[in-house]
Amino acid sequence: MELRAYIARRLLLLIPVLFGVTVFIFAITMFFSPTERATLYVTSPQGMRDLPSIIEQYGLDRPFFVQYGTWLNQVFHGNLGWSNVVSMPVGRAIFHYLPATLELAIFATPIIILTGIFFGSRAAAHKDKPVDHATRVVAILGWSLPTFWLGLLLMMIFYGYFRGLLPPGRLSSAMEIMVTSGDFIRYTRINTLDAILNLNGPVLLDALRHLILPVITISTVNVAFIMRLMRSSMLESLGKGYILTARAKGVQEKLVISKHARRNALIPVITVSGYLFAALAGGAVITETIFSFKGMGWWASQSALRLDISSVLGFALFMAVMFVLVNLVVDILYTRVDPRVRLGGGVQ
Amino acid sequence: MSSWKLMLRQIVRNPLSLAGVIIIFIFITLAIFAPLIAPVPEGHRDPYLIPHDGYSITPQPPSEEHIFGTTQGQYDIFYGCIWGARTAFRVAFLVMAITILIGLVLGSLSGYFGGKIDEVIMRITDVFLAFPALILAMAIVASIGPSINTVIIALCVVWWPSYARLIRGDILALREEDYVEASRGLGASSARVILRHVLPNAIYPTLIMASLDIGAVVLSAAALSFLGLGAPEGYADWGQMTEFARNWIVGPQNDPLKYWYAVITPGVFILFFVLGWNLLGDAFRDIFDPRLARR
Amino acid sequence: MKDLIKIRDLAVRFYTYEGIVYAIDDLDLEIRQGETLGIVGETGSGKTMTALAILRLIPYPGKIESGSILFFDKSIDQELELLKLRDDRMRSIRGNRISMVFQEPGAALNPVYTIGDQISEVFLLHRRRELAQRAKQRLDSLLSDGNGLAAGVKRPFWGWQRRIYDKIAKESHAFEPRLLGRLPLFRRLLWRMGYEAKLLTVDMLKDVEIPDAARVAVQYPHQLSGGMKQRAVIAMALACSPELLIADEPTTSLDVTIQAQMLELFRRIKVDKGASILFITHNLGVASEVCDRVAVMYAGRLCEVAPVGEMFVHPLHPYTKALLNAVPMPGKKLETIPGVLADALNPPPGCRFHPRCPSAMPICGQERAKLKEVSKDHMVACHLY
Amino acid sequence: MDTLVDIKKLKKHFPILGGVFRRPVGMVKALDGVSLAIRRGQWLGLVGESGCGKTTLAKTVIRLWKPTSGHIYFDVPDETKALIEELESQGKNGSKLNYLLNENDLATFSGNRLRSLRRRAQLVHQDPFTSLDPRMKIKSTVGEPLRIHHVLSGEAARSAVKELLERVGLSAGQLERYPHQFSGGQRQRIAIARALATKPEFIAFDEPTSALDVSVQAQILNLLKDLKKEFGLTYLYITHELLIAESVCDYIAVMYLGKVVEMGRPEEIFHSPRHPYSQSLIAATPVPDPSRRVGRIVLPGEVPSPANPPPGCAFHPRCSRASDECRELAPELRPVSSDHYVACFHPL
Repeated sequence: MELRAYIARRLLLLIPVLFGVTVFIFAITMFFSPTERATLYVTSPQGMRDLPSIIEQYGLDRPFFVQYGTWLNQVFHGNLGWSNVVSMPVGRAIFHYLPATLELAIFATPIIILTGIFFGSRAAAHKDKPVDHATRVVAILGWSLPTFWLGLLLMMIFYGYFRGLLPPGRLSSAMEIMVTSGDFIRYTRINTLDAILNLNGPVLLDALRHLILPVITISTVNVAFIMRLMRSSMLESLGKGYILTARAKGVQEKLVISKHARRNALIPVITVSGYLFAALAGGAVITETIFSFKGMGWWASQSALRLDISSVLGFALFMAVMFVLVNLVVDILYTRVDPRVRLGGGVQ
Repeated sequence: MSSWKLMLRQIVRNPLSLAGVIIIFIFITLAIFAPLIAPVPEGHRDPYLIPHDGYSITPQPPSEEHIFGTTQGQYDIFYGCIWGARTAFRVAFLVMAITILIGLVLGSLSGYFGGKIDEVIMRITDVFLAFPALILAMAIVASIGPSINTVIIALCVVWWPSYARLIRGDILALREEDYVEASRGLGASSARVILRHVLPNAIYPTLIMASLDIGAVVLSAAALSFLGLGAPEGYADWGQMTEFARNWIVGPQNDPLKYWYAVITPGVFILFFVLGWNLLGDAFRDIFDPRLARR
Repeated sequence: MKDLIKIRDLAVRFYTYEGIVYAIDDLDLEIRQGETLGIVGETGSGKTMTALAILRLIPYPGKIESGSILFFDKSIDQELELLKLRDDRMRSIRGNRISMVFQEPGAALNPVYTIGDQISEVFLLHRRRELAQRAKQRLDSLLSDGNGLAAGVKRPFWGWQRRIYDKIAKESHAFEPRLLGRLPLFRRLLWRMGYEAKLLTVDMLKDVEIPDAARVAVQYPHQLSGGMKQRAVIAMALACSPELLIADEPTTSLDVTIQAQMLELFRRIKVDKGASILFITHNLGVASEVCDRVAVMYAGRLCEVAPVGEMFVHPLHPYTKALLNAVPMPGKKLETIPGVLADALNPPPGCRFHPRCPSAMPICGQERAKLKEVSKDHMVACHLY
Repeated sequence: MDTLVDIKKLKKHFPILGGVFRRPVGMVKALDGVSLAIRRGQWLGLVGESGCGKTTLAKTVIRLWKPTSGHIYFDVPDETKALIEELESQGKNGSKLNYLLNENDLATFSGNRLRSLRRRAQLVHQDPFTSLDPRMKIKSTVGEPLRIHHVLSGEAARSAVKELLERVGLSAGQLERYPHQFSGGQRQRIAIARALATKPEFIAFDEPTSALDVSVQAQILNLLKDLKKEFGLTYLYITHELLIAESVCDYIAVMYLGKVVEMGRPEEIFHSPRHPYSQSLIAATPVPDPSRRVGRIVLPGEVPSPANPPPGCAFHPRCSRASDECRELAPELRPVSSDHYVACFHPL
């Protein structure tokens, strides 16, 4: 019962947050002249020509909250404006570019979490031993690497020095043609997944080849982060009384670590998965830009560079909504892992 | 004070944190003596604008005249890297100072008084924290118009809520401490309790977090610059200099790594600057975080 | 009868940043079979370290510097040198032959596992063969009683399971079960041992007077009160009927009435199970309640060992006397011990109590007094005797 | 001997928040109608197990917490109290009553009135490791009350602090040190010195020795005895150790689940307890005397939660003498002999 109330409360708290997010986004548009703001309501290439009538139609010279209401109404109808950079409505652009970003995330996330947890707990279990020092150095170094610079270096080596071994982009041009031909059905627009569904080996290999560098780039910083977090939370867990109890019971050291310490140590790691989402979203902008990996991040950075405001804000709004939902899921997941939260409901 | 001595001894004893101190010290020296190390050419108006020798696009390798070579647009890499240290310090310290100030004021209001004030402040932070940080910063810079100051503003907007939250949490915990209660029991006013007992004890964890965060701030600012959303062209800024190198990662057929100097140098400066702060922050955390210190 | 535990010249040191901490210095002590031996002393006297040394669980950066701890193994009629035992042999003693109850029941239980899981673990660690035997018997009865279609279908599977359990029961390291135990999904096929362990767990919980034991077994630690948690910890320690139960301040964090229940439980355990108990406490009242013999420690050294009646009626060591006088008792003037506890980093030379001792002699500052028997069973380490 | 602190029907309830809106869904009745009088110069011992409300009582009496209802009179003449009672019994909510309450009832105090009380009544916390500000030197800690109340300043304050420290057995050379440089017993001495700084008449002690070793405990108790005699202090001493209460206090009150169940002089409470709870509490207390080992009464069950106390007499589920009356009605404190009160329908 308490759990249901907890979730209900979380859902209720979403309302003011989402309200605030939209107000904030809309407030940012107020930096612009009505003409520039008019692009927020354009839905077709023709629309770009008659901006003055749009100002008229949507009352872009009226008070803030009236305009906000009009805009919010449009947003609810899926109209986020016109993306000049890619010449399509922002709403469509989001769904056009989402699969590429998802693909990146699908490959990066397990790598980040599994490597991070594995090395983090190893470091803690062998505190002040060579493994620990090595992890520490690697983690601090990874945490300090500028993502964009790492991407450039990797490309310099694997694309430049090794003569196009791991090229930028999502697919090479030959495969691009194959994918867009009629025989290849694009179920999800996630290339690797589509290739498997179409039983197309060459496309799968090519897509994987294009994924290696972006995935390494986007993972490095976050692996370092999870590694450090896991290490310290594992150390904390290893210092607890129940670890001594487990040893006094005669549990093997390996099991003390993997069963008694790790499960407790994972609880704080789960709470940062929300952070991981934000880091991946931000990392995607940089990584996709460097590798011309045409996903949402690439689109957003191109839009930002050309001050295509409706695209940037549409992207920010979409990401904020996703982030809020991810955090909700994390909160609920948290109650599954920590029985104290699940069954709690004590005083205060 | 003996605790300072103890802290210094602990920092010096650990090779990693000592390395951090040395790196930061070197960067401070570079920033302070920038006019001596990389003199401003005569007749050059703004020292933060990198002087350039002609307008040719192709980077030139290191030579007598340009010891680190020149990057796209013939900007001197050495000059840019040295003066870039000033930019990095400016961005980092301004962002951190503003963020901590806002965080301290709102966080202590929220934490100490609770109730309605707390609820309102926390809902506002919720809104700001609902955005992935870099994306919000990007949107803000793109909206106001790119410049170094916009980057600072955007990073402050992105960063303050986590500080407000951290400080609020610390204060909530401190408010329950016996010594705070004891002070109220002696008849101390709220202002006195906050200023004499709560804030001095809350400020240390904040500073540790700040030292760990400086690297992240510099990285974010550099990333924005790299995306073309930072300093104006030619400004002494490491992120932008990396961006200049983007088109030169692949050299001609016979020498694929021909322009390495344009790619590597500014990145190394960013890496070491951030590394220095992270090493230092890590050491601070080990020293001050009582939960870790006991082991 | 042989002593269950014989500690000789035990020294434990901690190598810290500030210097070497002499946590235990040349300790000689024996625990007899079936007795409750109390160790009393103030903070830093080395009581807990003595207990952890017996289990070889001294935490980093501490080290057992020298000495020997002999454990009399009744089954082979031999004394085992615990400090020289191989790690896996030592593990098979921990929780099985020697087990421990800790001061904070809340901290001693793992918050993410149920009480039942944590107690079953002890059975699964040390009683594999017995569990397999029980599982086999249960399958035997299923095979003989099982009627109907469902039983008909399952029968071959039961037969197979029975064979596996039989192997485990005969030889716990047989190849087939070991392989099964390694494979992630197949491990589930051995669930019957876990089930048997759960049944034993519930019996164990009933044994320590937990009402509604079956329900408590599936609860998480935070759902129980402090007293119930401590009972669960005791059940965990008693699971394998150990020869020695070490209780480290088991009642300190509990209320007086709950403490009384707990002390009653310890008394019953000693009678019912015939186990020896090493009872560590700083509360002299508690020590006098449950112990047969009491050892007093100060700053890592033993001051006096005596039967409980002797100790509280005719204490010999000046520290014991002072400690007893410092306990508030109605109608008696409170007496204090001057000075502060000996610094473990720089302990005073000679007898460690001499700077605070009212009857200190010149020799006390130079030479430590050896423990000697002044009357039957009454040992004291003081130059006065 | 006149009454210094008079507590009348004091209640302190803490809300339990729950549900979707974090509204109070229940009340923890930490104090459920406590009446207690502390005479000038008395050392009153308050004993009980954890969760019985003894700490709440101490903190409410010196007004760190605001009571839910009830009166606290500090040094108020009997006539005034009688007058208030008379006016209240008439059921009138007149301005005279309000005036009298505002002038005399601590429960209504705030602001300056509360500040002036702080000079006269002090609390010493349980744990000396948490009650001293770790970042404040000892001289500032002990001198703080002097500065707050502008009692003394400059050189006079400094010498007063020095004197206080010497009085509690510390040397003046330790003024410049920080709390972590002291042992538990020394810290508790510092806390006592701080409480003495404004020369209060009344000090409440919340288990001041429970974190300390036996030998240190004896030192502190002797110090308290001397200070009381020297400054003519009145003590409210909270403890869960009956032996301490019996050997140092002049008068004892036993609490169970937010109520005082018995009070009287120590000889009477300990040798002829009348409440079954007091009796079993005394019986459960281990005494360092092996000859007294026989005939223990072990009280079954545990203390119920103060959020959900049993109806009638809160002790009845654990009481062997409970009757139907006990299950329905809550007994009031009644005198059984001079100065000995019991709240039980079937006193022993």
